[in-house]
Amino acid sequence: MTINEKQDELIEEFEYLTDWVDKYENIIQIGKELPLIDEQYKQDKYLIKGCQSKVWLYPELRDGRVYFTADSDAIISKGLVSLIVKVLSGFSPTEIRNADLYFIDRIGLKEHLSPTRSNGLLSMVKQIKLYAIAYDSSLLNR
Amino acid sequence: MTINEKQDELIEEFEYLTDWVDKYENIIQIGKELPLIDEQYKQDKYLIKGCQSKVWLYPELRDGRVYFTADSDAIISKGLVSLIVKVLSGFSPTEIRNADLYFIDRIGLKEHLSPTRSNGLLSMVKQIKLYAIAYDSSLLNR
Amino acid sequence: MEVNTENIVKQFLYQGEPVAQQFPALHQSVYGKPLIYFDNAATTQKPYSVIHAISDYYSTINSNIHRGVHYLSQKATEAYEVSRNTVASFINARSSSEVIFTKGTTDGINLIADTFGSYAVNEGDSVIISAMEHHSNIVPWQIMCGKRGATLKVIPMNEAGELLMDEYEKLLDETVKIVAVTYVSNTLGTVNPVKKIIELAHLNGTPVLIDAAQAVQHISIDVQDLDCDFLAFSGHKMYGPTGIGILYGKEEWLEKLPPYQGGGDMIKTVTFKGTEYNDLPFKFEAGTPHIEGAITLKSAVDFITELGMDEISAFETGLLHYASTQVREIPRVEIIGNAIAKTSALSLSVKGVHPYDVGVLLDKMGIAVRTGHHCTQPVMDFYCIPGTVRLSFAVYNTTDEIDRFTESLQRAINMLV
Amino acid sequence: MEVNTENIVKQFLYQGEPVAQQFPALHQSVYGKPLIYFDNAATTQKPYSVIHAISDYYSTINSNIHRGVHYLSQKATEAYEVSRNTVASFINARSSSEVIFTKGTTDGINLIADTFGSYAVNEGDSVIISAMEHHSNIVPWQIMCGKRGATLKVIPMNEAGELLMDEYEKLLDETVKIVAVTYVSNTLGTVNPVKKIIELAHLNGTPVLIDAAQAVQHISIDVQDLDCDFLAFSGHKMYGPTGIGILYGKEEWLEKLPPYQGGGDMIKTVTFKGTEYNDLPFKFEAGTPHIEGAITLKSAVDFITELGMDEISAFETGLLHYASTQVREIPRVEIIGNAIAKTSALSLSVKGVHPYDVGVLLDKMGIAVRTGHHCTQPVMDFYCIPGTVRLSFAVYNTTDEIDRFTESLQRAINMLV
Ligand SMILES: Cc1ncc(COP(=O)(O)O)c(C=O)c1O
Ligand SMILES: Cc1ncc(COP(=O)(O)O)c(C=O)c1O
Repeated sequence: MTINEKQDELIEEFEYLTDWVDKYENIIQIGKELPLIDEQYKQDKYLIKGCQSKVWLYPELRDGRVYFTADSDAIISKGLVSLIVKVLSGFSPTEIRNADLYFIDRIGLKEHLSPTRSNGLLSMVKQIKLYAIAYDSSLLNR
Repeated sequence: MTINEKQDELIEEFEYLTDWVDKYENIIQIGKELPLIDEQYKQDKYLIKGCQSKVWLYPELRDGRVYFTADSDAIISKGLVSLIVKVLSGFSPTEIRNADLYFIDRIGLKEHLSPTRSNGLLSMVKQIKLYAIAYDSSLLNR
Repeated sequence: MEVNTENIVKQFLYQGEPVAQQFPALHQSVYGKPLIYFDNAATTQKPYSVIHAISDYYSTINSNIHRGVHYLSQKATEAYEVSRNTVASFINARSSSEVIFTKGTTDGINLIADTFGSYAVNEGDSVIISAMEHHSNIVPWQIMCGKRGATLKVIPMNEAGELLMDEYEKLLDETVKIVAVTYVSNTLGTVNPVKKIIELAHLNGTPVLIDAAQAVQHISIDVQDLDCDFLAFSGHKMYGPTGIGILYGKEEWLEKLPPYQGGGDMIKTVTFKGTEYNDLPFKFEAGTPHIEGAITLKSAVDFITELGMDEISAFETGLLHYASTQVREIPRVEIIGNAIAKTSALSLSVKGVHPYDVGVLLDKMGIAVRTGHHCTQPVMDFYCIPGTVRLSFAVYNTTDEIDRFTESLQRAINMLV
Repeated sequence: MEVNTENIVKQFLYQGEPVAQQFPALHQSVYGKPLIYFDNAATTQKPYSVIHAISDYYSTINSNIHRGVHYLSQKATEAYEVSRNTVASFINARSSSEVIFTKGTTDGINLIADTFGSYAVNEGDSVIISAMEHHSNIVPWQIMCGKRGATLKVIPMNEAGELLMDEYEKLLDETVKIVAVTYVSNTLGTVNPVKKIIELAHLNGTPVLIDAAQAVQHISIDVQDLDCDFLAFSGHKMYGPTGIGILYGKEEWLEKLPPYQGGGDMIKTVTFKGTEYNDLPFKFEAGTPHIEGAITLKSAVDFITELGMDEISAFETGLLHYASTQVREIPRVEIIGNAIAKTSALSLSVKGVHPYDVGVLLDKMGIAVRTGHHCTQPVMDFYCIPGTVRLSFAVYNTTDEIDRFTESLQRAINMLV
């Protein structure tokens, strides 16, 4: 599946959830599928800035693809990061940095992209793109 | 004539001037009747604060009555101070300090009593009352 | 604490109608649910009287003040000074020249921290604040102490969220140049014994600044009775417009302090050699002020006065007790801040649940609460929590809304654990 | 200077209608005469779009910003940041984090004077301003120089009201830490060669603050093209609400400067030990900002953009030329300020007549002009006059109004001499 196919799948999944509370119920569920970050990486270095809750995100490059693990102390933030990880994890740095994440708006989470500092979806996306750029330009090859 | 009779006279005089410009024409005329301050007293000491224009006011106690002379570099301010001098000059300190200057409102000059700092009618009245109080309590007997 | 919920007024009536009808913003749905606005400590909604006063101002007398001889300018100046007088009576200031228009509480506190700092604080001196201050009553003092080489001392509090007055007394020594404490805690709802705090400070010869941002809309304030030296609050938290606030200061202090900002209106004469400053209150109002805000703050004060501050206090305390009783019934919910004297703000912590999650879900159910540290990080550190879910009440809230809140909270918790 | 008054546009049309129709306050009588408002340099009137935007804000999304997860707070935050972006494009800032919401021009200049002073000015250093500055661009520098032991140097001007660039160059030495000049003189109407001023300062390694209070509503501004380091202006002089202004600063400077006020929103973390400041632009926006003002400033900018800044400039210059030509016909009247590059403000002096008298009589004839020193006392001292009668134009003024003005002025003079 491509990034866009993954996005479309999510859009379809959310389409039937007309009530906002149901949407969030689903986000919480998706959070449970998040590949969890190893406890040793729960450091400030991997903390995403701009969240009212704490979100840690850890990237790993394997065979030219980036895999993410993450966690949060808040369940909804965990759901949000899980959505993004679901869509972007396992792709090449180039694919990730070029990805247009239209699904966020389409499933009604655009509010989380506003430049408020109370939530961190925007920061999560930014951070992931920064990792991808760094890998892409071999700045962070290990 | 009492202070109030003088006020009533002025009120009557202005009553027939319905146009604002005519009122001010009259104020300018009245300014020409102002007993002018002696040049030697045109000092900061006799300057009234709070005017966009300069107004000098000089009090003199003779036989228990206060006489005022004044001047201004602006013609309308001169008219305004002249109105007040007309009403209050030649009375005893007690009469002056107790005077209720209702004519100002009645001839439509209330705006000049507002606490803005661009005009000085309020400051003129205050200063005259201060002089009267000072004479009354013999603080300023010469 | 057992509260008799029978006696609690369900809603505040104004001329026989629910007062909420005066507030247009309350009559909307968010996410398809009717809005319940419980974020009043952040900012209140505005009654029609204030909104209309703003439109009226801009449609009629809008003009720059103090300097113009023309009609509009005279009218605007008059309205501006009338509003100042209204505020002066509202807090019972001796004179309206003790009432300075600022941008808000933060601006007022910064003004005093900066000017008082230059005037009276030197190397080795100290400043006292309390453990429950808003960042706006911490950071200005930190900055000032940093500049002047002074120390910041903190009155500690107990678990209930009450200041330890014994400890306060011990902190009061000859190094203390000023005490700055909040009247009401925006996070815990604690009403501090400010009168006692002021009395003790004065025995030490120390002036006191009261942060009244969370008091002025809930409690009747008499600055002469309190005998505070400075007091600051914001218009937007008391049904008034944004961008305007009040700094009260005793005339003797304001006369002594150097000016804060320089500019038009705060001067008498300017030459390149030097400047003579204007009389109070203008000395502290540099530049064109927020004329609209200052003039229409009067409408907000009038609104409060018309409802009656005592009635407001009684009603809001009723709501607070009602809500406290209700939430105690919900498993896992704990009230943060259990002072005996409390008003209007109710902070909750839900065991095992992040406050952010609760806030997001309540929002989706149409209920606006605030989550986070509420600009009081040291309070969060004290309780070792990442934040709280805070409800804060205003006159237009109702017990029905609290009922819907408790149901929604229960539903959110069920989803989250 | 002979102006061809044939080509002058009589009034500005907006969608085929006189633009004045957009301004409710213009349609009133004072003292029984239809109002003519020529006091625009003090503050402009507001179009319906701005007034309605304010009512809308308070009737819908009113909420505190940046900290709330709830719907209203998100909406208000979004609108606040959208407005910042709009302003950033309007002045062509590199990034919206270079755009700081202030209380007004005076607040912005004080912010820089204070923080730049602490950062870069020491004993023996100097600051350059000009002979035609508004008090708001004099006093903050005087205060700062007083605190830091620095000297204030003044670029002189000629009789026409033009800065002497040669003298400026001579003043620029290694002691000069900052230059602060006005783009347009509020008294003389002079448009200063700020681009050249900035260029010369930069050759000396000195940053420049531009006071754009009287420029931003009349002249298209591109901060990148000007290459100014700081630029300040007020909302209320550009058809926007009171109590809001903009401080533009180059990111590299704003990053370096210490914060100005302390409080909520400008911090990342606070403990009693210390505080970590927030990123730009929030570092300089302490406390609850003037949310209404910031959000609705966008409507004012949109209004200007829709009319077109070039069209506005051309029209207003036309009015200025028309008025200048007309008043020259009146005996005793002299124009104060005869720079070649002028915009929108026309100061008059009447031989043997006090400006206050003229102002009072014009007011009674329904015409609002400003009289006095216009917060530029040094300019009055330069010309040895007690003040001027100043007309200042906005888009809604017309040549018919100027005709009525000249008749009225003639009548006033006849009464006064
Ligand atoms: C040139 C100039 N600078 C600064 C200011 C001060 O602006 P404000 O009073 O809005 O702070 C003004 C307006 O009075 C001005 O004309
Ligand atoms: C106790 C307290 N102090 C100060 C402030 C700061 O008020 P403002 O943001 O209006 O300046 C607030 C409000 O946030 C507060 O609750």
